[in-house]
Amino acid sequence: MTLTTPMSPDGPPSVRIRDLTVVYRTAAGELPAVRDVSMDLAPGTVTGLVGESGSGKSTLALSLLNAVQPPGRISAGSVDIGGLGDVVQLRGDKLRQARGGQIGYVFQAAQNSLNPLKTVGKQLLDLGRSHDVKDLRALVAEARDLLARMGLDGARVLDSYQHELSGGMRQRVGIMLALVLNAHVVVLDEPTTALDMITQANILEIIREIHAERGLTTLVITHDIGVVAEVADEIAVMYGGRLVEQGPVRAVLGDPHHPYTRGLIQAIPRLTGDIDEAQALPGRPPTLTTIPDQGCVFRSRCALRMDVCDTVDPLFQSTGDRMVACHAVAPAATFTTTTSESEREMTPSRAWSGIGSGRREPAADGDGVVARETNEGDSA
Amino acid sequence: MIWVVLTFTFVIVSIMPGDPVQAEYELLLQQGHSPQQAEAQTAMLHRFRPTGSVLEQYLEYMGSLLRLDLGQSVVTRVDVSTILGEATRWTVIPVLIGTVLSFVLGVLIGVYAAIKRSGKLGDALTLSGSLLRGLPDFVVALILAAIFATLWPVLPRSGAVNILYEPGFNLDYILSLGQHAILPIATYAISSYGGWILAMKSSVVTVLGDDFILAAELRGMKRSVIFRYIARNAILPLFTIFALSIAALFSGAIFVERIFNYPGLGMLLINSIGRRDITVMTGAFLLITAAVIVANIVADMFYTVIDPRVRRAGDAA
Amino acid sequence: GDGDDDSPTTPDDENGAVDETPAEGEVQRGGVYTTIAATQLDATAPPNPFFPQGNSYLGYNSMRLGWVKNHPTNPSEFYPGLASEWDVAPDNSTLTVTIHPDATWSDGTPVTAEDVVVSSDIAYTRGAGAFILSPGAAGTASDVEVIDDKTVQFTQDPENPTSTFINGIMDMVIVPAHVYADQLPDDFAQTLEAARNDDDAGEAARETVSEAGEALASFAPEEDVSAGPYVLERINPSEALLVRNEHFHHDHLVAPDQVILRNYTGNEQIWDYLRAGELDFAQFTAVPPDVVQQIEQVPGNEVSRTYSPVVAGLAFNQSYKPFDDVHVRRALAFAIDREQTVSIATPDGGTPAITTSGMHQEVLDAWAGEVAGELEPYAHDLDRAAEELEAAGMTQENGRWMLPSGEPFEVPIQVVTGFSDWITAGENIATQLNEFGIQSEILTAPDFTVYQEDMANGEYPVGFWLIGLGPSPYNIFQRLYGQSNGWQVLQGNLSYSPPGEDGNWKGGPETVEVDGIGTVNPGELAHELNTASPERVDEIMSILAQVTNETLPAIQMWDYINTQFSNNNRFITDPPDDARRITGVAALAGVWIQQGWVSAAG
Amino acid sequence: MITGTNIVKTFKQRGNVLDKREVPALRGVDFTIPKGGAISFIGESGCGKTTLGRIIAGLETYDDGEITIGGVDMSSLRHRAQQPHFRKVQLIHQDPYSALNPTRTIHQSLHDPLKLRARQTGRSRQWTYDRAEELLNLVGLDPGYVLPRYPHQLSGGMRQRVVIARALTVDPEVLIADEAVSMIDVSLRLGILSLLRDLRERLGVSLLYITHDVATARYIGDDGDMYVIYRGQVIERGPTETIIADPVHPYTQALLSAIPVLYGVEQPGAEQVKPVQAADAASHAEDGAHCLFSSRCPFADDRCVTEWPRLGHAHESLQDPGGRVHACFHPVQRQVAAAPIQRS
Amino acid sequence: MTGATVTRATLRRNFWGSVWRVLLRKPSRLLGVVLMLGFAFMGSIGPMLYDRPLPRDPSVQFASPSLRHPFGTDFQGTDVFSLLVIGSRYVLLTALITAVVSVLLGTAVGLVAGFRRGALDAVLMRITDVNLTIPGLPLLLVLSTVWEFSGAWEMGLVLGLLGWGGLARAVRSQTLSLRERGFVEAARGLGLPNRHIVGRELLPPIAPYIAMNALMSLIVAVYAQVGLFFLGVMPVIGENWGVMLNRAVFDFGAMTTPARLPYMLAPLLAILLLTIAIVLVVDAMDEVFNPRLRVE
Ligand SMILES: Nc1ncnc2c1ncn2[C@@H]1O[C@H](COP(=O)(O)OP(=O)(O)OP(=O)(O)O)[C@@H](O)[C@H]1O
Ligand SMILES: Nc1ncnc2c1ncn2[C@@H]1O[C@H](COP(=O)(O)OP(=O)(O)OP(=O)(O)O)[C@@H](O)[C@H]1O
Ligand SMILES: [Mg+2]
Ligand SMILES: [Mg+2]
Repeated sequence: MTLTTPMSPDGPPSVRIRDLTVVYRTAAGELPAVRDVSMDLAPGTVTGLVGESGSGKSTLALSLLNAVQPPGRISAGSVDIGGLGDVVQLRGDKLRQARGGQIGYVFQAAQNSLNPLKTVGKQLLDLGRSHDVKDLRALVAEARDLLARMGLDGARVLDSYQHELSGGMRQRVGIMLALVLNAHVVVLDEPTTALDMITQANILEIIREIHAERGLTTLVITHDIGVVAEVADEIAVMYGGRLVEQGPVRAVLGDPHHPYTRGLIQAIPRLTGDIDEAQALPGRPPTLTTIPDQGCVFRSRCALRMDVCDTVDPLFQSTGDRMVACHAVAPAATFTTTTSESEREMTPSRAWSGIGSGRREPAADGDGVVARETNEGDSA
Repeated sequence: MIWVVLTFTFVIVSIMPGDPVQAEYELLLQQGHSPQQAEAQTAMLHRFRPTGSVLEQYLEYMGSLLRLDLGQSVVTRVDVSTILGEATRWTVIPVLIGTVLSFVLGVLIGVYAAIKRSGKLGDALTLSGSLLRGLPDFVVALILAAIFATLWPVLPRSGAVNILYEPGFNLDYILSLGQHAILPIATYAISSYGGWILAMKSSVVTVLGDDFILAAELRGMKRSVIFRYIARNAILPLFTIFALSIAALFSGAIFVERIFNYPGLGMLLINSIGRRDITVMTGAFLLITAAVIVANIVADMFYTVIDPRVRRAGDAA
Repeated sequence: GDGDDDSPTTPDDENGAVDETPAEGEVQRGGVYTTIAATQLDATAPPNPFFPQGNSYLGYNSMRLGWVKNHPTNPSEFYPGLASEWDVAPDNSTLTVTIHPDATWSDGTPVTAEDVVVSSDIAYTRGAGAFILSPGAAGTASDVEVIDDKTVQFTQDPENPTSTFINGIMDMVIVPAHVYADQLPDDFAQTLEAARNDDDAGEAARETVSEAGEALASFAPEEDVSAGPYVLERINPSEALLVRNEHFHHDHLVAPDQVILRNYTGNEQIWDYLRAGELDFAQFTAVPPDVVQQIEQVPGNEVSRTYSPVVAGLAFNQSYKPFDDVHVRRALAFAIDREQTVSIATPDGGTPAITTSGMHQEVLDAWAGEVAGELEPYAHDLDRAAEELEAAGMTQENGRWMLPSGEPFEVPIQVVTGFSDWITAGENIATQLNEFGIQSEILTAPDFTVYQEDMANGEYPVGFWLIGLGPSPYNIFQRLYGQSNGWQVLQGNLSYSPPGEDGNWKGGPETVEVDGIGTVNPGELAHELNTASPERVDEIMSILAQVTNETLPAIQMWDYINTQFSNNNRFITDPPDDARRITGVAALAGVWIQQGWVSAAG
Repeated sequence: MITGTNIVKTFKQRGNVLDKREVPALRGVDFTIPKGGAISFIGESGCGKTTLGRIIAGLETYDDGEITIGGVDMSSLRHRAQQPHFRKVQLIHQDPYSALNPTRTIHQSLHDPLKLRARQTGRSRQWTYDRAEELLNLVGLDPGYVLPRYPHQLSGGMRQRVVIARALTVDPEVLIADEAVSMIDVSLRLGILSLLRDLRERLGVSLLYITHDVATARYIGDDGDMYVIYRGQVIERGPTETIIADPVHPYTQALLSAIPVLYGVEQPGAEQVKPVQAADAASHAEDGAHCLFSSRCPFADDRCVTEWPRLGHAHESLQDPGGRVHACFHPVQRQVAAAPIQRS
Repeated sequence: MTGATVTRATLRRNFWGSVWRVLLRKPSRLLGVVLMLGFAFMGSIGPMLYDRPLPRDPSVQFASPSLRHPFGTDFQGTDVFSLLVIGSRYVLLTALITAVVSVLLGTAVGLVAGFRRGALDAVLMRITDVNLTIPGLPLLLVLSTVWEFSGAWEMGLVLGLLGWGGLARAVRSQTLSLRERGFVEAARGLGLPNRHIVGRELLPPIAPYIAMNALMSLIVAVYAQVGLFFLGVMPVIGENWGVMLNRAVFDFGAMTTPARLPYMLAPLLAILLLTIAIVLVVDAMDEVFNPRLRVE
């Protein structure tokens, strides 16, 4: 269902993850934190990866850079990035150059992703030298541009230490450092956790815009479905180290197939509408040691549990507009379990090649309630 | 602070028993002087003993201290500041060299131990670090002396320099200085190095766990850059310990100088206690205390200079 | 005595009569002579012999009129220093000194009578020896007269003539008048005159004199001006370097070009140097036996053992029971195997005392040879010890000796940290006593100062104590029966203070009954020694020997041996036997060098 | 019932001798927690929510104002006398990881306050055991499993339940939940929230819910008042549904606009408002002279920068039957909250 | 309830199990524990095993090490090993007293200062600063001329009084950080008395730290007292490692004649082993406690 044709060198590259397994060495042996995950990030899309704490999101994200930290290691699978080849096989300088050069990573706790003893500018220069950038002046100019684009006073920020910047500013600096070398694959791990509402909205908007402007392939990791809904074209849901559902955002949110996705969405209280519709998901998420090593990982919390779930791993397979890993919603059974909700199909499934086009309902602007651009305020 | 310490010392020193003159007299007898000769030698000393009540002495002492006058030796009549000045350089220079040496070594090995912390070698290094930190400096000094001065007598175990060489900037003199200082310096270095390993290791482990290191790696920074990041951030907290460690070494100097008969402050303190040279004793003790306090202050200032978090905050004020 | 008779001689015939016409090249010259500084080196102090720490080097750059020989019987024998002749009146009342005609200061000025006068003026400010200003003090110089440029006559205060007078003058340090005279107040002679009077003016004058002394002590001459064989070149905290004084009147006898005096903070340091063969000479230090062996094995090292005028004793404070009982003291004397103690504690540093007379055996033989054989030797004899204890009313239970009160008999032995021979001996004695059934332990004072003070305060029942301080008979018994036993001289008169007062910590009886002699007042006798005629001294010495032997105010443990070390690889250090006894070890090697007994080897 | 009037709190930060900064955390806050009711405080980070919660729980002093608990004015009491009153208010911490002592078992953590309680009320030792089990059951935990364990052996959700159970040991009248679910896994959040709701119903405890997640505030107490607080000042207050549906203060509107829209299920509000500047960029050189939000407000005019609107000042300009008050000179109702997509 | 008790017993078993595992993981730690027990035995029972006075044989002064005399004999022919054992009592007892005194004081001051804060904190921290600033060893040198700390108790007390500053500071900062933790606040909110908060909530999390500190202060105490005796400022009384060192170096020429080295090396070796033992045990404790109870 996905297009995997390699892009031209200038266009956004594609990312193909195949059968990726990442294990951590623990007292109880090597346990998989990510298991048999196959996923495609189509060129030019924003994919949102959601899952609960410990479901393996960060691990998966690090795998994209072949940077899983010990005691973890990639034990199987491949990560093909357009124009780079299989990252898992990269070693040494090549790998290092790929990081930052081709793949930008915005850290989970970007608040602390800066060296406290050096100004942002100095760290930028370190970055430039590490990647053998000839023209450091141009690099600085580029960084300043990027920062200005995100509504910051570039010169001031470059001259600041980490502790002089607020959380939102640091996050933007993180994004700048991920992009300044012209990376076209960008991974953002929980870019808005620990930011407050308004800042979060602001950062999400920036991500969206820059993604569009620079022609990126973006993976946004979060545990907040709202964030994915805001920013992503495509959503992937992880649970217990597996991918359980992947598809276009609106389609998946509007009509979740996998019982976990459905439970998750239902467990979110809404701002309007009937508040009592929100339903808690029973049970609790598994940890590395309690993930069953065979059968469906979600079965213990699943309302649709069948005998087969205990023994057989559900395949992650295509059902219509998306991929799902569930015995109960397998292609044949899809409609038997979800008939009641089939009417939700109203959301138009959309091609992910179109960058941000028409995704967002245009803001009403008739009565002067115009959302001003954030960057104006900052430079004032 | 210094004042509290000072008063405390003064009180103790004042109630200290023993009379310097008597001590000197009997020692001369033991050396074979006749009683007359011994008396002639010591008669003058009687006049040098402090007089008046303890309170008067105290007030007088404090008064002269305010004028930066430490008084004169009760036994020799030489200005205490001259005596201290002479002794201090013999302590400060080896202590500093030893500290810097052990600091550099300890920091390097500490980094290594932190990086290899799950391996056998890293473990061994850490353990050796705690062992050396736990080991008293006199044990180190005695072992060194036993090896290099007794079993295999290659290094001198007394004095600071060979008197035959003309003092000044000439090779012989400097070599002789070095030869005499090796064992004290080695002792200072060895006994403080364990602390550095441990401190550096735990500091590096903390920094390694910091997100910005992983972030730098994920941005594809060069290893050397990352290493610099680690090192600089990890060393920072060590500077406060640096001050404390110098203080500890000043105490250790007492043993080291006694064992290697090195003419520094520690030796001065021991000798002046033995001779009941009250003013020198107080002066030496005061100097050591002041050194500790100053080291702390300097460390604080240094910290402010190198840590932008503190520096900029200070600027803003 | 006449100085010329005692002119320096060496066993070597070639070097005889050097005093008269010194011949060139008679000693091999050149090289660096390394020895130990007797006093603490102080790099910060001025090279001034009046500096309290004595920051000048006796025999090297600091000279006396003569060097006192430590003769067992005659305290007034000297080797010539700056004096080439000295003439003593038969009643000790005058001393005429002639300075060596060639004596010259290192800056080229000759040594004159004026220098001696200024030096004696300074000696008054130091308040010791023959130059004491207390009115009526015994053995003091009263007049100094310049006979000619090189001759000075000293007259003793006739009220209390003593034999120490001569000694005190010959022992005076001579300094150059052109350097030191300015340091004295202008009319200093008058002041000294006034100070002899026992009135307010005298008191004031004495204060002036003392103040002058204080000022002198910290006087720092710009350079070291010496009439000795060397001048001080430089000093660092651990060593002093002296170089040859070309103007020295016996310069041709002086072999080493340079002398290094090394500081030491503990005896063990000297052992180290010796083991390394680094010292050409070292004076007495307590050395453990196998360290001596080690030292002897070093090529070139030689160990010589000669008389030392000091005796180690175990002194009692008789205010403590049961040590007031002479039987108890005797029992202890029998119970302790001195041979064993000495062989363990200090086999090279002492010989076990043969008897306990308060005198060094050699002195005893010389003064009281006839009684020596009759004295109780207190040879190790546990049976007699038991008898004596029983005589003191003690009983033995389960092998432990009990006091009449039923409590165990305890003997605490006080020693001083750092005095290794005392400690080891103390430990051994304690072990022996314990084995005999007397509970005993050693206690250490942290340092000598505290020991000294506590002892004087009467805090120790039993403790080690130096006695038999020769060579003067007066000194020997002053130590036992002087102030520490209650007798002290106040304004020339002897007075007695009961135990516990005025420094009487020994608490011995004021008079004792001695078999065959009767009632004796040892304090008075000891005092009398200072002025007594030689015959009377003989008599007193034998009485006091007997008194001491019977009453045992202290058990004599061992006579010190003056163990000296030399190394003949670089220099041959070979003084005549009695020159090894020169009083005040500080002077030793320096005196030998100037007398020509040291020559460079090979 | 707890009421607060004009609560003022200013933190004095001591940098060094020269540098004494004052951080106004609360600038005269009024509130009422009705018996058995629920109110919520929302606002962005650093606006003073936690400070307020701690003050109400008696864990922090306040500089000015008045708090009455059950009609008793706290400021008239000495510290010791205040304690029993403040004990009726229990704070549930945001971080369940630090809220339990890692070295003590759940059993120990629960029994200490229970023993105290037993001593005060003269109950037996057995009662404490029974009560502990009862409370754990109440919060939906298995006592046999939980009691002997150490906190690190429990999941975040379980820990938060234990924390709630512990708060209940002293039979509180008010629970203050300060971001009580923000550190809990998404799928478990609702469980805790419904537990709180449940407790309110079953035990009649009042709830003060502090959050920046407006939707959860609505879940907890859609029948109570919502307080929107900005830099220590309550700038809008009213029934929860009213505030969400028709906010009038631009800040409230910005806050609601920022809430992510679940596209596919919801559609964004029509009149979303975005602040002009980020909070950290706005100048803080102010005080009392103008509207605190004016520098970020897209609608600010001259009046906003010369006068300080107090809560309720602008009352007359707006008919507000629902009891809503606000602090804006130019209140305009805007529909900013996302609305569910109407099915069919 | 029974279910709970059973589980608690299991947990406790698990704790000891984990201790055992930690020890087994590195045999060196086991060695440390064995050595520690050995020293405890040596200090407590050891001296009782010898008849006093110790047998001596003046004919074998300073014998070299042999099977009969593992460290040779001393100047009177007494077995050095027996001297070492007898000397351990004073050293270890003093160290123990020092550790107890300094830990009690340091913990108390740190807890009170950290918990109370305010003026009391300021005063206590000033005192702590003074305590930390005064250089201990020089002070001890000076003090030893005034007082004779002849007994283990006096010595331990003085060393303890001098050495609590570091712990007090550390405990205070830990207390301050714990104080910010929810559980302390919760305990306050629940109306639990301060006594309870300090004793039950604050103390347990820092207890392992204090325990390790106590062990390390044992080393420091051994160091200080042996050092004082070694320097000779303390009365050199027979039964103590420091005295042995002092005599060896300053009286017996251990540094001059290699033959006498054993007499010096014996106490050095004892100190070395004690240090090793403590370091190894602390290392093990670190691992037992830290992953579970790490306060930070
Ligand atoms: N260093 C490690 N050692 C052992 N296990 C690890 C390690 N790092 C992560 N894990 C385990 O791997 C699993 C996945 O972790 P990961 O960090 O990828 O989760 P996540 O989805 O990013 O969670 P979060 O939302 O908390 O960031 C978790 O169960 C975690 O416990
Ligand atoms: N102990 C304190 N000392 C100094 N300032 C403080 C202190 N506690 C809080 N503040 C300041 O008071 C203001 C309000 O803080 P508070 O923690 O109440 O905010 P909040 O609304 O709870 O924020 P968040 O959403 O981040 O939890 C902030 O500016 C904060 O920096
Ligand atoms: Mg993560
Ligand atoms: Mg808060």
